[in-house]
Amino acid sequence: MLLNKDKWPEFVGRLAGKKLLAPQSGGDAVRFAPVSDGEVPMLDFKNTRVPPKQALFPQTETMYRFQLGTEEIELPQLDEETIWLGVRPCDARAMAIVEKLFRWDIDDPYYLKRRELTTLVGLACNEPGLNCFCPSVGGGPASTEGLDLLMIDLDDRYLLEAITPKGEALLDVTGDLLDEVKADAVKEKEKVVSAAEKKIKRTVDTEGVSAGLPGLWEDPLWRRVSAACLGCGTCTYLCPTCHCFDIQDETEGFEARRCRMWDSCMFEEYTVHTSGHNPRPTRRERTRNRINHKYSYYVDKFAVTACVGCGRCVNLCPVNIDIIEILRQVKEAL
Amino acid sequence: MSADYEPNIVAFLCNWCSYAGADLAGTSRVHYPANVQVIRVMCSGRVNPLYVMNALQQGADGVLVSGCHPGDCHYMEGNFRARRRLGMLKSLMEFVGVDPRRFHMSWVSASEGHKWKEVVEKTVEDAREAGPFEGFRRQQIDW
Amino acid sequence: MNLGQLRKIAAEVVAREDVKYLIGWKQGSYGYRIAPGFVEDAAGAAELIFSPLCTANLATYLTLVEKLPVPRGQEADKRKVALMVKGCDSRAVTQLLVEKGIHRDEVVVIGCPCPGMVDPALLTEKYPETEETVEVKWSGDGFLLNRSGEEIKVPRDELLAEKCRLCRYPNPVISDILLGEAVEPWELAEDNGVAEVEGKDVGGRWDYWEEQFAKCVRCYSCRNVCPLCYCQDCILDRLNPTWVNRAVNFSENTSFHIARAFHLAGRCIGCGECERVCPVNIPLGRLNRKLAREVRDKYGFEPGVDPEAEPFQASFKPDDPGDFIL
Amino acid sequence: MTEKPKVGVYVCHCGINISATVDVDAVAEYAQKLPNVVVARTYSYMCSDPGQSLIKNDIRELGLNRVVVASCSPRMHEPTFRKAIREAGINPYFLEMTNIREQCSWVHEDKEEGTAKAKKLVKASVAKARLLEALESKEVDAEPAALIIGAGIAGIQAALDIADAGFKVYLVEKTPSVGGRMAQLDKTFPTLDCSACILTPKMVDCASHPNIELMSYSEVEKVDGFIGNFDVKVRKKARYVDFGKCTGCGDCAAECRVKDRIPSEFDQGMGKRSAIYLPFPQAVPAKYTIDPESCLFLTRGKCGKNPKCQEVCRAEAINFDQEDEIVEFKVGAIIVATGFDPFDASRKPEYGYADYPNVITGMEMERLVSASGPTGGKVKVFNSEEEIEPKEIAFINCVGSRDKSVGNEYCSRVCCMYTAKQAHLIRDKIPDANIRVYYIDVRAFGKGYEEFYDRVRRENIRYIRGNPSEIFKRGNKLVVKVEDTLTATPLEDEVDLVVLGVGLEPRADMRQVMDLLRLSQSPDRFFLEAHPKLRPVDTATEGIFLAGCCQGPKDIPDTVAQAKAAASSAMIPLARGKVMIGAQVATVNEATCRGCGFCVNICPYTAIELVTVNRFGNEVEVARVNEALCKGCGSCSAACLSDSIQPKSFRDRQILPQIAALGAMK
Amino acid sequence: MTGDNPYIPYTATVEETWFETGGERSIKTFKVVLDDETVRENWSHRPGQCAMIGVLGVGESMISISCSPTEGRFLRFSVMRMGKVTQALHQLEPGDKMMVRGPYGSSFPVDDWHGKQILTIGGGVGQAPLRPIVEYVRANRDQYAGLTMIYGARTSGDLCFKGEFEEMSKCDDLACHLTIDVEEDDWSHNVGFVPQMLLDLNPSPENTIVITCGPPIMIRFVLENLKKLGFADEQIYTTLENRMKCGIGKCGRCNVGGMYVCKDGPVFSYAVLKDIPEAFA
Ligand SMILES: Cc1cc2nc3c(=O)[nH]c(=O)nc-3n(C[C@H](O)[C@H](O)[C@H](O)COP(=O)(O)OP(=O)(O)OC[C@H]3O[C@@H](n4cnc5c(N)ncnc54)[C@H](O)[C@@H]3O)c2cc1C
Ligand SMILES: Cc1cc2nc3c(=O)[nH]c(=O)nc-3n(C[C@H](O)[C@H](O)[C@H](O)COP(=O)(O)OP(=O)(O)OC[C@H]3O[C@@H](n4cnc5c(N)ncnc54)[C@H](O)[C@@H]3O)c2cc1C
Ligand code: SF4
Ligand code: SF4
Ligand code: SF4
Ligand code: SF4
Ligand code: SF4
Ligand code: SF4
Repeated sequence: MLLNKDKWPEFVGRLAGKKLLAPQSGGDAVRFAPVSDGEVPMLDFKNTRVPPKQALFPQTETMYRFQLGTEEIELPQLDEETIWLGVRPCDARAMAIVEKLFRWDIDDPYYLKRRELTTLVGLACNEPGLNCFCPSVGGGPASTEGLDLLMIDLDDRYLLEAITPKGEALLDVTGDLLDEVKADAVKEKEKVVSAAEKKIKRTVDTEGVSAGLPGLWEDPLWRRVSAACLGCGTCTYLCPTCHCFDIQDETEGFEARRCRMWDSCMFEEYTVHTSGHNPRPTRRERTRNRINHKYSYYVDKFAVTACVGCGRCVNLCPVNIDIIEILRQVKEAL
Repeated sequence: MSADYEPNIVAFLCNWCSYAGADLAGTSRVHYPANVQVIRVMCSGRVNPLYVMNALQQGADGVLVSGCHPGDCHYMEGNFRARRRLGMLKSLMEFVGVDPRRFHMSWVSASEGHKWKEVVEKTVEDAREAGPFEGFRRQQIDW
Repeated sequence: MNLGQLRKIAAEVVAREDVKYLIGWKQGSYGYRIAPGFVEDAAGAAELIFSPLCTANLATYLTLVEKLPVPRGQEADKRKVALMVKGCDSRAVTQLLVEKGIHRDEVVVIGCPCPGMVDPALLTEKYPETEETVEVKWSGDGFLLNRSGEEIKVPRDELLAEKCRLCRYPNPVISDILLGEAVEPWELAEDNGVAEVEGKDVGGRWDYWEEQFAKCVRCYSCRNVCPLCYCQDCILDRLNPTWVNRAVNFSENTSFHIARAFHLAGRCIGCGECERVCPVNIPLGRLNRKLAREVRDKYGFEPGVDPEAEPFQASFKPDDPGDFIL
Repeated sequence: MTEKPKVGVYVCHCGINISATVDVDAVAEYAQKLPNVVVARTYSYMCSDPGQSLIKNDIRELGLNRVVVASCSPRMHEPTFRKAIREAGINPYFLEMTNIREQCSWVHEDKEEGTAKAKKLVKASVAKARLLEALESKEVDAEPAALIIGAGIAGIQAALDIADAGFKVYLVEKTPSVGGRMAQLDKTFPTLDCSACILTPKMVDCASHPNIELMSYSEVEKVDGFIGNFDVKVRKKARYVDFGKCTGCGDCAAECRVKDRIPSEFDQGMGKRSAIYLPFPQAVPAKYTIDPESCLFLTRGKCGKNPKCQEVCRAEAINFDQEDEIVEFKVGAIIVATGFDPFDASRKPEYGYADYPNVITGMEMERLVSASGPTGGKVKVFNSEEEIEPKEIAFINCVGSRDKSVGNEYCSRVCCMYTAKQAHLIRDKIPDANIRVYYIDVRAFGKGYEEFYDRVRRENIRYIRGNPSEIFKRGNKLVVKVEDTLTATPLEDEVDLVVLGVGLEPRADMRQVMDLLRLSQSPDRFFLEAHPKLRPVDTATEGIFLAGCCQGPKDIPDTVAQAKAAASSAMIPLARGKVMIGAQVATVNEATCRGCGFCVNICPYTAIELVTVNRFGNEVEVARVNEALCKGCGSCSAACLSDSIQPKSFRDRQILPQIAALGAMK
Repeated sequence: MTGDNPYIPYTATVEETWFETGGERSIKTFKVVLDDETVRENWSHRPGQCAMIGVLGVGESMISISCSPTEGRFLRFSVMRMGKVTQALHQLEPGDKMMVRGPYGSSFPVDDWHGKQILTIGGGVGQAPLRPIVEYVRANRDQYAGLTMIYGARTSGDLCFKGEFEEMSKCDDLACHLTIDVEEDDWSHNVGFVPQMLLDLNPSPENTIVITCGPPIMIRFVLENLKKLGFADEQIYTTLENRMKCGIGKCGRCNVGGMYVCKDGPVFSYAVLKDIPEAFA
């Protein structure tokens, strides 16, 4: 369906009643924030610093509450339906990829419940960022995986493609604002998408990486690429596919909760045994694990790379540890 | 802010001067508001400035740290050290937007029961004016 | 500075028996990026550069090395680390010496007098980053960009990094080898950032920081990059006792930032790294600079200039200000 | 702490002292519900025997391992309850007291408010009590011996007192003889006793006392350890004279090739001595010493054909091969009595001390009037070339004291009086002299001092109030330029002799002693006492005491009084034979300590040092606390960024829950 | 959601506790019974599996279940006091509540081992996951050819389950070999390190399965020595103890290479483990 941009405010208005989040620029860093009633978010940004993985995997999630001294456990209410507007295809793909893990073997109730309650409305990238390399890892600027609805900006109108019933439901409630898609729009879409793909410059050939990584276990490249690492959480916290978490009990007087929060395999403490022994004692092992996890272990387990090429870790690593560059070096070493 | 709002104040007192001064206020039956709860430490120098932050976060509306007058410290210089640290903390908190009326420091000697009363009154009054400090509360968050 | 000289000296230094490696700056993987370079041989030395993009403070690596258990019968490697420093970085080294984070005989300090760095954010805003590497140089009273062969001259004021506008020590305060000529310190700019916050009333300041702190994802980059945050076990993510819960929300974030800023009072040397690395652009420098100014104005103390100084937080003067005391 | 905390809470009525304003039953009822609380009770007087028994029974019967007593101030009864629970078999430090009397019932009127506050306080106490740890105070043996550094009158007196009490004393004196400054004095105010007459017997006693090991011409090199257990290392400097053989006959000095060429320290450089010398006739020990700096043989390797002294010494005591000797011993207490230096008058160039021979200091005057002095007690000065007996004599007070320009703001306390004394002595020797004293204020505060001052003034000695601005030479006379501030008249006073009433200053080499013993200075640069009023002879370090002028200027009576005080304080651990090491001390978590040394700088008792430890093959520095020195103030802890050093019983992990308890409930 | 929320623990009551060893890092054993009857009936674990046990308000720790399902409808945990959680656990006394979720992880394939000779080699608290095998084999004696146990610790005070060995040594086809690192008075068993004792006993690899568990350094040398004795990788089993939070393969930190110790482990055959580079880091 097509939505004329002048009807955009009305379209957004129709979504009222559910919690709506969209990218907004706070200072110079764009981030997802709740849209208040009557506000019309403009989707004129590249991508948010912090990925929308928080939609399904909040940075801190209360798993359950209890009173100290009792064993009665109370679960949090998870029932608010939310719509995330303007999710980039890579980030949506990431959510689909992570979902595989949260569904594997034992279901993770929190992630899946949130997925159920959340409608992800995507926006294809007409202007990919400098470090976007989604095509190298199986995605693309208009990829639909993980989305409920995809919007493609065709200058004066949006092309809306429902991917799931949830997406269709959205089109239903806004049907009167939409026009049928005609051939020109389809053509235009193709043009826009292929133009976008062409704008992606920093690509890397990942062929054979997954199979080859185990053989590079002791390769000197790991020391080289990790020497400058600060061991901060930037690359992992901001990565849409990173999903590790820590579980902690927090108390306040007699009130307490058990909650989980993002954790990062780049932190030294992450793997330290209580005895003080650390199986990944230096940044070399930690960096190696991060790359292996994304490009090898995850592929082995779920047949998909746990990197969607969003480029965040490249953009934001304070010391220019550049996954694209690492992959190039891996390729070279193969 | 409700009219009958009673601020909750946590005070850190050094064992040798201020705690003794507060005891003296008691022995002299000096009356003062009941809003101040005292935590006894050996020296005002023991007070980690982050206690102040922590107390505010954990539900205090005001914090008081009190020690011996300069030169009277039982451990010679603990109060000088407290003064520097807490002075810095005060500047920082003000800069971050914590109402300066929420944090006070005082010198109260073992013979100053009356001064203790005044300090308590001032601290309570200031915290009352500043109002409940809900913004920073730990238990309020995402619970 | 003459790159040839830099590389030659670097090669000489790494060739020394008693030097483990040298840490300097090298061209990054694309665009304006600069990467820390760990140089062990002449080939590595040939990659070193010093340009207006070398903002990173490499002193942090002095304390970041993991000390792995040394196998029985072996000796710990006690060779020195050579480090390239700008003025601000050298203050970090000095402060580390004061705090015994390192010892003088463990480092070879290669000083680079610094005419001022470019603010990468301002730069990309004006001249968007490209996948090709871009060379930036000092040229007269400004910066010279070489973008795909095209030379662009930009006046210094347009791009100068904030920390450099406020820098009092463009020349290294400590060094074993000094590269090039000392630069003339320049006139200090007003600290508009701090002034902006100070201009607000107490409530306004709280609102301002609430907005900022709420953004924080607690990636700990700001702490990890800080050359003076080198505790083995930082209290900000310690569990027993817990000062700051690991939950990420405004309340805990505020504690985190108050504690971090406080820990750096009288220690922060103003290299601006925390602010640079923050992925969500929290103006952390304002907190640190505010405290640094208090420390300077009220206590007459400047960290990181005298390796023999008593640490600010571990000293006092009988006449320290006490006007706030009841 | 592995066991599960089982807390008993005991709320005291204190008659009606508490129960009138606090509903104690409600508090106990509330406490009963707190986590880990096994029992909560009230009683009319908790501190009474039945009250204590209540607690003790519960400990035995209910297996309590933590006790919270909510009653009066811990400053009152903490020891009582500690003792009680120890008797019942649990560690005395498993006690937490809640002050609901002095800081609650007595200061609040409203019973509801009082009760609410008491509940909160109890809650906080329970929160902390759960986390208390068992502590042991240790007792260690104390060495029954004392070290005294400096053998002026202070050191001598302290040594005699301690030795008389039956303890061993090591008395270490830097110079070849004991006696200090007092030995240089002629007569002493206000009684005008002859200094030598009252001092010499004490000096001799000192040398002959069986309990005193006198080490003259020696210096302390190193002191380690803590009260009761100091390890001391002393360097006995080579005298080049065999101590056992020398009879003190003096033949050597009489024959020395540089005889009468070396300025005598004792005579303030006005008299001369040989390279081998006895500092003064009454010196103790009466043994000769070769000054290695002026001895020809020792400096040039050659003294005539053979060193003269060696030739003449019939006892064959001269031994040029002698070397410094190091002796080590252990003591339980240390007294520092290193005295003072007179102010160096050349630091006030306007008085021309360095330029004019007839401008002298009070110290020089002492030697000049002394019958054993360089002039045999005749007061004469060089006025340019000729030696004259001065008739016009001016004294100037407060030279180098009460003077910011030289950094000495303090009053030296003896100058007014010794000036008066010297004026009097001169009046005796030169009855027709014209004597005036320029002063700012006259301070005659001691016993008999004002009377003495009055007497001197009546001896036709003029006191002119004014602080001379300059002294210069006019012909054969010195001109003192001054304004008489009482009459506001500027004066130019022509005199033959100016005596500068120089003040007292810390010893030039006191830094060494400070480093040796890790002592501190007060703003006047003398050694800092632990408390200016209540512990004036103690230092911050337990077991180290101060006596005499090293702590601040004082006269002989005060010096002796302080020496006796220091002696009696030092004897406490020696007499007990044991010292207690506090239990509530700081400890370091070496795993997290980053070795920054902040704590080392902070600890006022120098209880912390950095040590190098091996962490899996890597050398790292960490802080370590000497428990015997630590007083548990916790100041170190508040400065430790990584929270690695913590005072026991006041650890962060004990205090933070207390804060949480007080904050959480409104 | 409670029912199918895998993060929600069951409550259990501590029935009995005792200390196996003393000292700073003491080991305390808990015998606990799940409170809910259905849960108790449905609970089934196999030797080698573990459970997340904890105290509400403090946290959870992964602990091996140190009893065999054949012993009865209760659970046993032997917990070494290490940090925050284990300290809180140590404070539990009979009657107190413990939170338990599980059982988690892989188990020893005891049913595939029928007819074989079983050799367990344990060190310190590493005996905890081995004990269920011993008990299981004892309960199903007829199905196994025999059992040899080698168990060592630094001192006799550091040996777990001491009381049980006496009884065990009485069974004729169960061999129980104890060793401690250094000589002690009143010690009648072997003195020396576990790997050396293994060499000394010189067990035949034939028809034998070896299970070893203990500190990393011991495991390393035991593996070396087993090779020397001619054991094949497939005959050797061990367990790993990586740090973990969720226990169900979500939280990420326990991986060795592509394996999650909580799901694919903690029991691994050496044949699998030897190719995982991180396993012996
Ligand atoms: C000019 C003048 C006149 C005075 N007249 C009077 C008077 O009439 N009446 C009166 O009451 N007071 C008088 N006083 C004051 C009197 O001199 C002092 O009170 C007294 O001498 C102080 O004794 P003390 O033992 O403290 O110090 P000191 O006499 O200075 O003795 C200190 C001793 O310690 C030794 N020593 C120093 N450092 C070391 C070291 N590192 N190791 C070993 N030994 C060391 C010194 O060699 C010396 O022997 C006068 C003072 C002056 C300056
Ligand atoms: C499969 C398996 C079986 C185990 N079996 C036993 C056993 O039978 N007996 C026994 O005494 N110990 C066993 N352990 C080790 C035990 O889990 C840790 O000693 C314990 O978690 C330490 O927790 P703590 O809170 O006391 O320590 P802290 O250091 O305070 O730990 C803090 C947090 O880190 C986590 N953590 C730290 N180290 C580990 C670790 N090694 N594994 C998991 N989480 C960790 C804890 O969950 C806790 O929340 C086993 C571990 C695993 C993985
Ligand atoms: S790779 Fe970069 S972002 Fe990631 S931890 Fe290292 S320094 Fe931080
Ligand atoms: S690894 Fe980097 S590029 Fe890949 S998805 Fe994560 S943040 Fe994006
Ligand atoms: S770098 Fe920024 S986001 Fe990360 S912890 Fe620091 S302030 Fe927070
Ligand atoms: S924030 Fe404080 S505790 Fe943490 S690393 Fe920095 S200085 Fe150390
Ligand atoms: S202050 Fe703390 S970190 Fe620094 S040396 Fe002392 S104990 Fe160690
Ligand atoms: S507690 Fe006080 S006395 Fe003890 S080591 Fe710390 S600073 Fe020194």
